[in-house]
Amino acid sequence: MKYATEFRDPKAAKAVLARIAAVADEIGATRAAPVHIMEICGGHTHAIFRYGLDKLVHEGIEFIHGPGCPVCVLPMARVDECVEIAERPEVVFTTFGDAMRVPGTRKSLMQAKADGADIRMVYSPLDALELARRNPDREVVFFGLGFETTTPSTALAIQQAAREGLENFSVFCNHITVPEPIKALLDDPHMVLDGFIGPGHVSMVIGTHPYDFIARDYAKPIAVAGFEPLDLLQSVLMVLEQIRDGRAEVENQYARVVPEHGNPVSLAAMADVYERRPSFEWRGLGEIDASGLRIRPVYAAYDAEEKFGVGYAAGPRNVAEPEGCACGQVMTGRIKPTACPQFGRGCTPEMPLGALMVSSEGACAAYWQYGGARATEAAE
Amino acid sequence: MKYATEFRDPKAAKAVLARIAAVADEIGATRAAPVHIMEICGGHTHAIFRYGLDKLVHEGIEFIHGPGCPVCVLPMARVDECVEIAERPEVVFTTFGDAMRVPGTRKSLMQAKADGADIRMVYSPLDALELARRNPDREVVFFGLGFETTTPSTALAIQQAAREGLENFSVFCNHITVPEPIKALLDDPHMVLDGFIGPGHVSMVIGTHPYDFIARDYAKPIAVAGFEPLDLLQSVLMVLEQIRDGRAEVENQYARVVPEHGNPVSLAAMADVYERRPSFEWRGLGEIDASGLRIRPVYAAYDAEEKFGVGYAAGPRNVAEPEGCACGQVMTGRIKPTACPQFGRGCTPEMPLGALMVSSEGACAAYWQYGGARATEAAE
Amino acid sequence: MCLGIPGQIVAVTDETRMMALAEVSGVRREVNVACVLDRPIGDLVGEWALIHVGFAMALIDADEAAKTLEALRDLGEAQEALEAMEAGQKALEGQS
Amino acid sequence: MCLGIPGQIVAVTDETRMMALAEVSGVRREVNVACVLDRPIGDLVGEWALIHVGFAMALIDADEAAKTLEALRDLGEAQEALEAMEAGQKALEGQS
Amino acid sequence: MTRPARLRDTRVTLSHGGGGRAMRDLIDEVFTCTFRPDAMEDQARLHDAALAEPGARLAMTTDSFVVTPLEFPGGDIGKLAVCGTVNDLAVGGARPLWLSAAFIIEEGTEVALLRRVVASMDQEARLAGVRIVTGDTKVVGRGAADGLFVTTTGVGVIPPGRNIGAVHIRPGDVAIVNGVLGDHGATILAARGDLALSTDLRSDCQGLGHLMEAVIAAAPDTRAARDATRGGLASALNEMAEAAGLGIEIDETALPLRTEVTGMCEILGLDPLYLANEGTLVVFVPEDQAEAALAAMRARPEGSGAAIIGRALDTHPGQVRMRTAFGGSRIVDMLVGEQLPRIC
Amino acid sequence: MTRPARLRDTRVTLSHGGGGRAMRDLIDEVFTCTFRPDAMEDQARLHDAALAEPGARLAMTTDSFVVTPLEFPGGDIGKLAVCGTVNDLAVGGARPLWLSAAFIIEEGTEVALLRRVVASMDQEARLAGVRIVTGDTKVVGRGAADGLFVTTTGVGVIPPGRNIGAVHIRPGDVAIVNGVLGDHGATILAARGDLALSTDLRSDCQGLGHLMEAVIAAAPDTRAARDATRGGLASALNEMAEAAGLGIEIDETALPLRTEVTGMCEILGLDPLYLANEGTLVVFVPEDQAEAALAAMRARPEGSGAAIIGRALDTHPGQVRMRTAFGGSRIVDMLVGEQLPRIC
Ligand code: SF4
Ligand code: SF4
Ligand SMILES: [Mg+2]
Ligand SMILES: [Mg+2]
Ligand SMILES: [Mg+2]
Ligand SMILES: [Mg+2]
Ligand SMILES: [Mg+2]
Ligand SMILES: [Mg+2]
Ligand SMILES: [Mg+2]
Ligand SMILES: [Mg+2]
Ligand SMILES: [Mg+2]
Ligand SMILES: [Mg+2]
Repeated sequence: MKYATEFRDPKAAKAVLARIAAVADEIGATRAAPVHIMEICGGHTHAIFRYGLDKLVHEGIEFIHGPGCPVCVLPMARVDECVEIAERPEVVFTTFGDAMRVPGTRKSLMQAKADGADIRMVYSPLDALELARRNPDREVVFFGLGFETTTPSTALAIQQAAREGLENFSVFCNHITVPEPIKALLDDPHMVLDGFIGPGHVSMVIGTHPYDFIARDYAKPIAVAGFEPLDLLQSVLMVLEQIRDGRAEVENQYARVVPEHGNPVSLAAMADVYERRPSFEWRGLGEIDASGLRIRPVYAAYDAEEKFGVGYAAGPRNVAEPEGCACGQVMTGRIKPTACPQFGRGCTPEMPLGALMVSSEGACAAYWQYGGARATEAAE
Repeated sequence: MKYATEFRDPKAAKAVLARIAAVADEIGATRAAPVHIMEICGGHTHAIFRYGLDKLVHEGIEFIHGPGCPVCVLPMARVDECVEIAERPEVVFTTFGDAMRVPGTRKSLMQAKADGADIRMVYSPLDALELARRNPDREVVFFGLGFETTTPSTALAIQQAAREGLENFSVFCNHITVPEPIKALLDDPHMVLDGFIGPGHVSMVIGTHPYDFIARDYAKPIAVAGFEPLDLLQSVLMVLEQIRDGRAEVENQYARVVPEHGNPVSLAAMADVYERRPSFEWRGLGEIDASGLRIRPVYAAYDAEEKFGVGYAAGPRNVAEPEGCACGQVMTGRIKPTACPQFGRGCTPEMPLGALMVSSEGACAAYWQYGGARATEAAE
Repeated sequence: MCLGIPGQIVAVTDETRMMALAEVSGVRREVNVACVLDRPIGDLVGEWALIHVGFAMALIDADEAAKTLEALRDLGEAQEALEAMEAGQKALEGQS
Repeated sequence: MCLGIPGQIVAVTDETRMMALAEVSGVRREVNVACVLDRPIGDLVGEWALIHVGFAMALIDADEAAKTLEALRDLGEAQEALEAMEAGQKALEGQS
Repeated sequence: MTRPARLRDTRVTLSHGGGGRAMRDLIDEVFTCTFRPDAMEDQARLHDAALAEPGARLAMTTDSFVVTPLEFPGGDIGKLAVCGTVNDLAVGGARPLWLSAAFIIEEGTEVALLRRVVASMDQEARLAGVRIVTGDTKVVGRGAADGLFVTTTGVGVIPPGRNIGAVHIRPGDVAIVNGVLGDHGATILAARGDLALSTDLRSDCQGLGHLMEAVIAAAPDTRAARDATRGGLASALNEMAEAAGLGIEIDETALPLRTEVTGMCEILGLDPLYLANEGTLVVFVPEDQAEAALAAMRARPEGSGAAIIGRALDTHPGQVRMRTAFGGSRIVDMLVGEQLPRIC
Repeated sequence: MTRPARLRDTRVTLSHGGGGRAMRDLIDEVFTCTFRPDAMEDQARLHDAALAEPGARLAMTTDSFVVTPLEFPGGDIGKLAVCGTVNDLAVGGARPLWLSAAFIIEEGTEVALLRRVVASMDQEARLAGVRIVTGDTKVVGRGAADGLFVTTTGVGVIPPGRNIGAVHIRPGDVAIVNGVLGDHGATILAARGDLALSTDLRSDCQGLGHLMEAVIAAAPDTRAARDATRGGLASALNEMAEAAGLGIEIDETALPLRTEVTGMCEILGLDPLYLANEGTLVVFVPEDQAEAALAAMRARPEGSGAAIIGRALDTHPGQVRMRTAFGGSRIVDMLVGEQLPRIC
């Protein structure tokens, strides 16, 4: 695979790992006093475990898993609303596979489907649009979920629906943005973070400037990174070198895909279709100002919140998180999944308490699936 | 079973059979020169074969099977219309089981169901009504089929739908009447008929007077009969005695169920809901004046012909009967099923050419199922 | 045509819609009794009716049924007498 | 988050709806190319794009990719040199 | 298996069919914990001395069960699936040994229902003296199956020298049934609810293995037997007449019928000879062993309603005729399709 | 059977399931005319000398097949149903002898499709050297099944002295697969059409009986084998590790994978280790017989892509680990449910 295989070369990795080790030693990072680098993006978390990078890098580097898994940060109340919409008899509820197993208060979408709701997994909002065209007598609702990477596709789908005058298509918009929660984390006096790996695919859309505040206001280094293992290692090295040099900059490791100013078409579509909500609730982080998007009134016909009178705008919804779960703390990198009292006990992939255990990008899922936890237990 | 078992007593039958034989001898009936008695009703045809009465009675009596099977007399075009209505995506087509296997030009309802049409068998028009109540988003169409026995039930169902204001229920009305085709048969110079067994359940609704013309105008005896074997045998005896005595009267063998003037509630409901069509097409008999019923304009909302623009009123529809079939002649008693060139060859219950081969009351089906044909072939 | 079966009305189920429970050999089904409602609906319980497509189409007249059976029985007796006579005659004529 | 995969645009399928066929290792799917339409749609054929949820979200810059790989290669060479140096030094110091 | 229960879903989801841990949990905690197969391999490894006897033959039969509703008076799909396959072995003279059971489960099916079905299979298997030795589960999406389908395959052994089959019927042989006809078919018709009929009927669903062994012991020259399932007694007899190349005559007055079944047939215009049974067989024995066979049947609960209903004849080969109660005679043909409720 | 064809319907209707003549016609003219069972009885009566050998055991296995679409590049549900059950017998060391086949058919299914499926079953059975000896058909209403489900049950014989099973795996034993992984799963994902992906992939669906015999001949101490169907190689290895009480380590760079499969996995965020196969097995042999086993596989077309992929270890019992191409190591756990296409 062009643009992928080259960035998985183990020989090149050896060199980068050696450089990382050298720089880490230079700045005195040790297992006891590690450098804390947060990979914001769940995709990066996934790659770290898939390639075993956490065990390959110098022991003085500790990855802190950030809140960049759009499924994991969704409060249970949002999942409950999905289920409610999906259970309406006229609705065909479409969603990415990622959201299927996320537990709601009563049930997950997977369970709602088993109970009879018409729920279909799609690969693209375009597939949901096509379903709407083919089923004019049904209400096709698309679960709009994700950060800035995914947001343009939903916006473009809504614009397309409007052009075609489709009346039975709407989006349940739960799109969120990356910079605001990062700011919230940086404002948290309990967090110890020495640098960041920035989400490359978000920057493909919004560019690198939205992270300027990290370097400028908080004096932390950040490298916007691709998703192949060499991309990640190179970014770690960039961050370490910034630390060593006393710099705090926004560097772009992923220049083959990320333009400095992002993608103008995507940005225009987002600006056309969405506006910021005053605030939005994040699991583990609480309400964060201006961190969520909603559909503009001019596109109200495509807004499932308007159509069905549910969702964030419909008013507060107090849904208690499951007892004893530490999802919020794991989500924000305060503790490792294994430190959650429920990990592997009350909470397993078969019967999850939190989305983190079933999302493919969830830290708990990664620890479970790739043995982050059990590998440590087993005798090697 | 009260009112049934008593009328199936073989000992009593022996006596009636002996009396029949005595009277038949008296009037000189022989196998070569038999008395021709038409049982108008397909139910009687069915009972004759089920109990083997044709072989039990004196050989000088020949049963001529009449046109009283509502499924058999329907031209193929009507079945085609049923299929067309049933194939509309919004329609739930409901029918008595009797009509399921009747061949249309393209397919039977059974085949249309296999091809995806939503077709359901019901026991009663009330069940169709209930389906309409439970499926407000579907159009429930009931196939109104049958003679005067069945007609009141459809009328009462339409009245009930009107009372409830049900908007998704309609009847595809193909109800027909008994006296008119009898008159047509009696007017046919080629028919040799010495007497009639009258359909008891039709008379339960319309009484016995509608048959007065048979005795009065055509000087033929008739006995309105019940459906148990003793009922039938007693009626045969009544007809024979009339012949012997030179009488031509309308006698009522089935007085336990048939009131002279019929059932006033049923008659009122029919008069309220239906009006006579100027004429209606019968398979094998062609157009017969005033022999069919249609729904009055005041109930047009419940008339599937109006709702879907199909049916007899929509204009003539020339559908050729299958080649080589003799359905019309068998239907009108001109020939026996075994004389049809297709019987057992091109036409079997598995792959019927005519309704007569698959209706439980069809003469061909009775000959096939109860061995009327093959019993003669087999060495005894 | 028109399969009809004697069933006994055993209970009223819905007076407004004129529905009652009919029983045929232990099998029960709700039927419409509009056509036989010549009396208060409750008084139909115990009556026998002719059931067709979920409607009680006629009440069965027990007297008439008895009369028909009587006629059949008479016929039987007449026939037996006749046969006895014939048998006697044959015996007289020496035909075993 | 946001699984994205490099794919090559191999054909235009619907100019009006801005749809083209993208191929990833022999697997083809129709994708929307609105976001990368910086030229006539036909000229996209042959380009590599980053595909996400059925949209081509960015064109992949071959030069930048080469530069990144170059930097990694340099790192590798530097490292080899370093190791060779260290090895030499160790040899000099008599440590096998 | 003392580990804590991991299956906490109340309904089956597609996850339970994915080949992963959820599937394993479902299989462990619903199926194998009851059936207790010997090993974890996906095949059973079996031995039975009777199979090695010279002249012994192995019998194998399979049936899929697709009944609606899944539970009904007198049984459920699991009981049917065990009895049906045990009976297909037994009527051929085989001693049932082992069953496999494959389950196709619709997404959304209640786990509690599965547990009841499995328990009922286990119970029937014990009664029949067979073991359920291997199995399979598949989960299909909502609307892709009607709740639950069960396919059982049975393996048994036919002892040396035992030859039971319709080709062995001889003219004069006597036909015996073990009980009333049509209970299962009538029960299911009523239980479906769409005809709005209610009755106190129960399915006759039962295993017939022990009954068959008793009959063979009492009538060593038992010719043939068949369970009168789909298509009813009429179809079973027609198949036997055809295979034997003989005629069969039955006597309407001898047919054991329950009043309610007759009633339902009258209402719907059906013929009880074509109604399905699930615990009713017809056996042909030589005339001089008929009373012994009848007595052996009647001595068992499954045969308490046994009756001689007819005999084989060398006239009208391949045909089944019935002397009617009324004194006539008619052909009892095979049905074409299924019997449809009718009004005329 | 030279009588004229009676089955003239082009689609199956409920009549074909009613137990009457229409059903007989369907069975005669679609199924038994191809499978040609020995007798008309509803059970097969079988004999095979190998079963009577002292120490021989009978193997029995069953699977229901529910694939959508019913026909796909490289196979159809019938081919799957024969290969799948033959393979379940073969991987346990049994020589497949007989199959039963039970069909659940949705009303409206094309008769021509049934004929194609039956022909493909017949062909696969011949290739595998097994006979389809008994069967069943059921017809369910529209929407009560997804076209066609096929359940096959297989009976085979395990020769005396042959003991193949995961419990026999020893540390140091070598794991070999016979070819590329995930072709079937990826083909089906694409063939369903709802993800709008197109590829030139074909299912790997094939019988593995002859291959297994070749492996056992070449590596007489073959320990265990498993076909990596639902849940893929990862699930098969996890089950074996658990049953053996050993660890298993595989090498990512050694896994045979087709480019298109990798591509589809990248697009949908799937892991090829969990994709289903239908003609791929993993076998454990002693280290000193590994090359012989590999050569024996490669000598056959079903094994031309064979590769050594890993080995059993006495560390981390019950766990499967993978050395990644990148030099790391990770646990390859069992999946929970099925793999879902994902975007993040
Ligand atoms: S183990 Fe479960 S409960 Fe604990 S943090 Fe992870 S997802 Fe939440
Ligand atoms: S045998 Fe067939 S074609 Fe001939 S009259 Fe009867 S139904 Fe018509
Ligand atoms: Mg069977
Ligand atoms: Mg059976
Ligand atoms: Mg299986
Ligand atoms: Mg269902
Ligand atoms: Mg009948
Ligand atoms: Mg199996
Ligand atoms: Mg298998
Ligand atoms: Mg069967
Ligand atoms: Mg379907
Ligand atoms: Mg994964």
